[in-house]
Order: sequence, then structure tokens, then C-alpha cells
Amino acid sequence: MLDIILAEILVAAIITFFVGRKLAAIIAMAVSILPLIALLDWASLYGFNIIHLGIEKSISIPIAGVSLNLAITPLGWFFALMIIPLFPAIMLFSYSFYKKNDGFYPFMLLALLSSIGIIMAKDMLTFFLFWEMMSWSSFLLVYRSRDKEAVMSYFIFSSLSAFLIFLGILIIYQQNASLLLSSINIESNAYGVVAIISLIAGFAIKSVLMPLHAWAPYVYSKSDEPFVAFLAGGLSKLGYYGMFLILFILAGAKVLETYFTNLSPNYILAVFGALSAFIATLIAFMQDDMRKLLAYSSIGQLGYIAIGFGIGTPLAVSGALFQAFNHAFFKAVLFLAAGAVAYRTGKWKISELGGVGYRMPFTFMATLFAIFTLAAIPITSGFAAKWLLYESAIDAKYIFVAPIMLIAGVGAFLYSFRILYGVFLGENRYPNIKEAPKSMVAAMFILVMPLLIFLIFPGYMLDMMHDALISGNIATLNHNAFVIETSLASYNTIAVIVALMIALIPAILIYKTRKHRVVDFMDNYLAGELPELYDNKISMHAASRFYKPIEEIIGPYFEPGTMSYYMAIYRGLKAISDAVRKIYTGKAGDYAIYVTLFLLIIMGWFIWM
Amino acid sequence: MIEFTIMAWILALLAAAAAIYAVETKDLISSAIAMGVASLVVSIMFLLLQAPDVAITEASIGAGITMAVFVYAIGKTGRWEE
Amino acid sequence: MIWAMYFAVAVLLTAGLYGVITKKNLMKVFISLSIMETGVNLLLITIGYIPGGTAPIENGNFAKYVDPVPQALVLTAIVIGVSVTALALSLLIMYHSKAGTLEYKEGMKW
Amino acid sequence: MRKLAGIVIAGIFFISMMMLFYHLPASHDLSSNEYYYRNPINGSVANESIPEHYIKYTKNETGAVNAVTAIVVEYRGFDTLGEVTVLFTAATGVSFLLSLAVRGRKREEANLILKEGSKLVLPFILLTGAYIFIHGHLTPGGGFPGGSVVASGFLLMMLAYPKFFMKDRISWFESAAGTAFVVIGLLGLVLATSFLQNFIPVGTPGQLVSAGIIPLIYIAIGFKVGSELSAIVNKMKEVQG
Repeated sequence: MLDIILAEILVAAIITFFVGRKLAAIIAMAVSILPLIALLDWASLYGFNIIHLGIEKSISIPIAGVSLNLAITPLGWFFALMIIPLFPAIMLFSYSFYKKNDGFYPFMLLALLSSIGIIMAKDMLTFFLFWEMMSWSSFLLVYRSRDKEAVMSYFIFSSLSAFLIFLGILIIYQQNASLLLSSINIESNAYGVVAIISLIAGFAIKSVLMPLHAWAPYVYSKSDEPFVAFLAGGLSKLGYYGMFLILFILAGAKVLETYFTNLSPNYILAVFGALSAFIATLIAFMQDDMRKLLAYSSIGQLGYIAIGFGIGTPLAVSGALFQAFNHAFFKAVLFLAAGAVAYRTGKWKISELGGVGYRMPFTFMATLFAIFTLAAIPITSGFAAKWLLYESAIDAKYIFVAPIMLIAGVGAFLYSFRILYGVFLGENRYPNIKEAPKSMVAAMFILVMPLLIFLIFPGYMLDMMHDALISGNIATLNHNAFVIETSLASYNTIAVIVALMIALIPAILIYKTRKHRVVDFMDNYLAGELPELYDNKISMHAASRFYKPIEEIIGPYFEPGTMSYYMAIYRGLKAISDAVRKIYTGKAGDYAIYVTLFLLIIMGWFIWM
Repeated sequence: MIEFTIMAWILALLAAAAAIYAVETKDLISSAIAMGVASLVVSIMFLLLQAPDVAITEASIGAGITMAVFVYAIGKTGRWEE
Repeated sequence: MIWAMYFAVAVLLTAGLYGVITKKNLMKVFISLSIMETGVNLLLITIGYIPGGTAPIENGNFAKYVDPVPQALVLTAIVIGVSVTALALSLLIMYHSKAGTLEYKEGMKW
Repeated sequence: MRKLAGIVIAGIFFISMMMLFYHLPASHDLSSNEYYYRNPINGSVANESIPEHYIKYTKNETGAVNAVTAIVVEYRGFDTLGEVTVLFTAATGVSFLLSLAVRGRKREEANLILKEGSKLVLPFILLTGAYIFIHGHLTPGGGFPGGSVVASGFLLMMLAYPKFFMKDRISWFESAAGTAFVVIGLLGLVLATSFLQNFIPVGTPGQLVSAGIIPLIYIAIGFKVGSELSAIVNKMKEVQG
């Protein structure tokens, strides 16, 4: 069955290359239904008896003398559950998004194929082959943007990632003489540690952990939104899949702990995650481009997963996986919503948008819910995930990480507010646009559904990840459908909902009783200050530099940007290369002398041996 | 076989002299012609080494066409080396 | 006889090498390279020679043949050599029509 | 300074070259161990060296009397195709580079004796060239020597008649010959088992019509080399300095 899935996606990728845009979208959507059905069937393995078709669970495909071993592992199943469902919805969205079929669908299908291959891989070679396939198919999708910075940075960082992963795999092979995940045992010596660190760094590039994130803002903000939705939602999770594999299933975390007896490297991972969450959040609310804002928001939200993996307690890892699942869906919805807004208005800059929500109410609703989840407003599933993470950080006494996470959580609300108010509410600048096409709206609402389900039943999420955690030697939390019990406290959905209701009552009362009037946009309370013009718009509007005071305080610290450090490395390398190049004088005679000296050495060696 | 050996040494000295002249002279046309002479001598040496196929090729190409190509090119660029 | 051939090879290679190292005229450099090429061809054929052997052509009375493999190699190498020389010379002609000279100058990259 | 360095390096090179030759195996016996064929992959050693095999079996395997021809066309036919491709590429490069320069220049006429003499000699040179490449499998020579002889015949004409010009016919010859080579190779793939394999009966060794596809391919190579080299020389002559 697995081979049929892979084969049909491959065949569909070839077919979609030749057919028209609508047919291509339908084909792409149709072929992604089969893995989805298979996924639901495989659920019976891990506690959810949804359908039972008796589909095969593992396979070896011999190709050119090497066999690709694929199997459904609990971890792979959980990650498949968060990556594959994105695909049909995104295809539904792009059904009306694209004006012509110019290579989007084939490479998207290849990206889907390779991500299935990655999460089902039973040995490291298969993993690496599909990883490379994922890298180049997504590179070609990035290349469609024709943006030099995006293309170059994605290419360089992808190559670096592939190099680091390959290095790690080679060291592991050298130690074990086997690449099967089941028989790998990483030794606790310098080589093993180098392998683990290089693998984690390679995966961190794909999952945009902070010092290695430099490609993401360019790529996320310049590529097509449906692809970015899949990239940010789905493909970035593959990096965390790899990290989970190395840290817990192959027991890399324990290896690191035993090797560095006096220092916990996992703590460093958590700190990187926390810095990622904190700094990216601060940068995010200074952005004017909606897609760039979402890109930094992605970096920040994905940082939480690294924090969870770094802390490594059952509570933290559960929270991290929960956060990964939520992020896949809400970030896909947000990027799709950005695409829908741009589809109707042609604008991405928040300062040029405004009032879109009045004309596109369904898009607004989907975005609103996604943003609630993103900002971890209570009762959403995002709140549950962050609750577990905060609690784990406090429980593990990570006194540096926990406060940073809390600040970043507030920051997430600040920038999501900009999207809500600056893009969808406020001055109605686009009175003549229509609601996004039905397929786009449908796609966004399909993606919101899982978030709603896990809002009410957060326990189901823990059920789903139960076997994955067990396979990584991590205990699971006590829970039922509504209540998650932890060592400090317990998270009870019903209690939260009731509390929120009670809190809402005064809010509603105030809203109802207080007399309010609709004010003109120009009728703002300037408090005596002269309206400062910014792009011919009055600066008090949320759309234009809403957080100007904060920007002025913290902005200078982020002025150089991460890219400048990479540029410094580049300049250093260039200086070294120029020095080496001095040998090449440009005189034929000099080259002849070099060659002759080399020959003389060889001849001398032959003569006097 | 001694006559072959003597002939080979004579040819070798001829080739050596032609090659050294070709490298040392300032007149590029003479240089190209000396190179052709060296090629021709070497083609006779190929014959002595029992390689008739190579000898024919070297005679017509090394002594003929390469030299012609060089002479044409020198005619386009300039005869004297500074 | 072999030693005469080896001597010729060594002189041809050395003369060509000396020309390439010291000469500043590009045309002279190519002439030197051509001489070296002849030397290399001669060396290959000489290595394949067997004292007392005849040319590798079956003539009924089988005696002792020289090694045919270097001959086949050199046969094509000569033809390739002349065409590549012609290519290089046409580049030189182009260069001359742009720069007006073939002498090496400081700062010239090629 | 540079001259001194050149003399020193060249002197050392000369001395070490001679010492290296001194260390080469003195008796070039094909059956000595160093010529044995060792398979680089599995380390197995064959019973006979490659030259020995060629000398012993060429006549029976290919029907060609001339072992060099058999190696060039039959045993190493694919390499020869590559070499012909290099030749073609170089000729194309020459013609492209020189087409950028201005061409055509008035030259003075050669004297009468050269003109009439070359007119007289040209047929014989062409005949010799054709003989060489047609009899490539029987006598010394073949496509490469024959083609170069033909080209030197045209070179003589170019020297004698400044207005002698090869026109476009030459490229027709060249492409026809190249195509013939590839088509014969592909026929080998179709009619026999692999590219450039012999698919014609070998015949009696020593006859003109024998040795399967070797004469055909060598004739094609002869035409190709001849036209290619003529074209190169023609281009070099036509360009204005």
C-alpha cells in the first residue's frame, strides 16, 4: 500500500506537469486523499480505531542495488498526521489561486512524496535520500519566486543542512556499520557527540531555529503563499521530526548528558529555542510586510518546540508536540489568508491594507481563530500547548527560559493584533472587493477544524502522541479527554471554559452598557499632537508603525540582523581566497614551473624509491 | 642493427638541434619551420620504431598542417619576437 | 637505438619546457608546447617498442610484434593535437586583434 | 633571472628524465609481469596482457590484418568516436572564433611553376590519401593518416592559389561522415548486441573486402578528418590579421 501511495503521487506529479491548472489541482487533491485514508487506517495501530482496511505498514523498495526501507512508526504516524492533512486543503486553496499551471503542482506533489518518505523512513539512507528530494523540490518551488535573495539563501542553507546531516549519518554509519534506525546505537564519545550536534544543526536549519534562520524571512515573504503554507506548516516540522528521532528515539539526549557531565547541552537547545521565540517575536512586530511578519512569527513559534525538546521532560515534550501540531495548522491558515487577501487586493504591506475583514468576513473568521490559537488565548488549543510548555519550564526550574517564554507569549499577541486590526479591521480602504473564492474559504475552514477539535478535547492529542512518546522512552501524562494532569496543576478544559465565561460576563456588560459611537477615522484623539504623515497616511493608525515607541527603543539592537554575521563570514572567506589566488600570477611560465616542480617531485619519488 | 642505431642517434641529434633552434630563435617563422623539421625527423624515428601508421600521420600533420597553421597565424599577428 | 630515442624525448621535452618557462611571446609558448607534444608522442611509441619486433601487421610469418596500443593512442593524439593547436592559435589571433601584441605584460591575465 | 630559473629547472628536468628512463624496464617483453592485466575492482589477474591479446587474436576476432586499425576502430571504437567529437568541437571553435574577425584579404599570386605543378600533383595526393584510408585494415595507415594526407593536398592548393576557397560543401562532407560513423555504430546496436559492434561477416583476412565494418568506419573517419583539417586550415588562411 505504501508503495502504491508513493507511486501514485509520483505518477500524478508527472501528469500534473502537462495538464491545465484546474485539472492539475483536482488531481493533486485527489492523490493526497489516499495517504490521508491510509493515515486514518494506520490510526488503528495507535489507539484510534477509525477505519480498518488492513493496509500494509512496511515495505522495502529495491532501487539500483539499494533498498529503501519504509515503515509506519508511532512518531512517523504522528508527524504524518500533522503534515499530510495540510496538503489537500492547500491544493483546494490553489485551485482558484493560480492563473496558470506553471510547475507548482508537480513539485508540490514531489515535496509531499518526499515528506512521506522522510517520516516513514526506516533507515538513515532512505531518510537522507528523501530529505534531499524534499530539499530540491522545495528549492525549485522557491525558485519560482525569482527573488535572488530568497533563492540564494535557500540554496545555501539547504546545502549546508544536507552537508551537516550527511556528516552525522556517515559518523553514525562508521560507528554502527548499519543504517537501520532499529540497530543504531550512538556511542558516547567525541565522534558520537559530533554526529548528534551536526545532525541537530542540520535539522535546525530546516526548522528555522534562531541562529540558522536567516533564509526564512526571505523565502517565506517572497514565495507563493500556498507553498509557504506547506513549507512553514509542514516541511519545517520535518526538522523537528529529525530532532525527536536523534534526541529521544536514538537516545541522543542521554548520550550528550553522559558525555558532557558538568553541562547540560539540552539546556543550550532550550536557550536557543527561547532566544528564537523572544527575538523573532520582537522583530516580528516591527515588520510592515504581512508575509515577513508571519515569517518571523513562524520562527518564534517554532522556537517553542525546541524549548520543549531541550527541557526533555514528559510534560515539555508533550507540550512541544502539541505546539508543533497546532503550529502546522494555524500557520498554514494564516499564510493562506495572506494569500487570499493578496489575491483580492494585491497588497502585502499592512500600511496599505485595512478594512479587508468587512468585505471578506469568512477569511476574517478563519484568520481570527488561527490568531487566537497563535497568541494562545485561553480555551484555544494553542493555550493548552503553551500551558504545558510554561509549566514544564517552571517545573524544571529553567529560570532563564521561562520568563523569556512568557514575554514572547505576550509579544505574539502584540503582532497578531497588528494583523487583525491593520489588515482586517480599521479604515475600510477596499470597499469594492469581494469575498475570497469559495475554494479558498473552504480550504481555510478545513484547516481550522482540527484546532477546534483539540480545543474541546486536548486529551485526544495526548492519546495520539502516546505511542510516539513511549517509543522515545518518555513517560506520558495522565489525562482524559478534557483534563491533563501534571505535577504542578492540571489543565481542565471545562474549568478554563467556565472561567472564561465568567470573565467574559463583565466584558459583555461593559460593552453593552457603555455608550459608544462610530467615529470617523480622521476623528482620532490626537491629544494635541500634530498628526505625523507617513506615506500620506496618518501615523496613529494601527496599519502604520503602530508600535513606533517600542521600535525606537529596541529597533537599533536588531539593526545589523543575522545576515550581517553571515556576510562577515563570507568576507573572511573571500579574503582568504584572494590571498590563495596570489599563486595564480597569470604568467604561463609560472604555471609551467609549478607543474614541473610537481612532476620532479613525483619523478624523484620514483627514482629513489 | 648497428646502422639503425647510428641512424637513430643522428636523427635524435637532428631533432634536438631543431627543437633547440625553434625555441631560441627570435624569428617566429623560422621557429615554426624548425618545429616542422623536428616533427619530420621524429616521424622518421617513428618509422624506425616500427610504427608506420604514426609515421604517416606525423609526417603529414606535424610537418605539414601544424606548420602551415602556425605560419598562417604568425602571418596574422607578427613575425618577430621582442 | 632505444637510448637515442630516449635522448630525443628528453631534449624535446626539456627544450619545450624551457621555452614555456622563459619566453614571453605567446606564439613562442605555443610553439614550445607543440614541441613538447611531439616529444610525448615519441616517448609513448618508444615505450611500446620491443627490440627486434616488427610493425603490428600480420604478414603470415609470425615473429615478434611491437605493442600496438600506444600506436593507436598516438595516432589519434596527433590529430587531436593539431586541432587543439589550431583552436589555441585562433584565440591568439583574436587576442592580437584586440590587444595588438602577443608579448606578456604585467597585470595581464589569461 | 627568469632565464636562469628556466635553465636550472630545465636542467634538473632533463637529468631526472634520463634517470627515469634508466629505471624503465630494460627488456620490453610483453610477457613480463608488469604488463599483466590486473582488474582494479576485484584484484584478479588475467593470464595475458592486453597487447598480447590484441596481437594474438586481432586477426580472428576482427578480420583486420593491421592491429593498430583494429584497436582504433573496433576495440576502442567508442574512444575514437569521442576523439572525432573533440576534433569536431575544435573545428567549430576555430570557425566560430575566426568568424568574429574580419575575413578576406588580397594576396599576391604564386608563381606559374607552383600553380601548374600543384595542379598536377593534387590528384595523386588525393589518390594516396584515399588509398591509405581505404586500405587501413591491410596496410599501415587508415582514416587518421589518410585524412591528414588529403588535408595536406588541399593545403598545397591553398598555398598555390590564394583564392582557393573550400565553400560549404566541406561541411556537408564532414557531417555526412560523422553521421555515417554514428549510424554504423547504431546499426551495430540494432543488428548485433552493442554499439559499434561488427554486424557484417568478417570475410577472409587480407582481402580488401574484409574485416566487417572496419573499412567503412575508417573511410568515414578519413573523410571527416580530411574535411575537418582542411576547414581548419582554410579558416586560418581566410582570416584577416
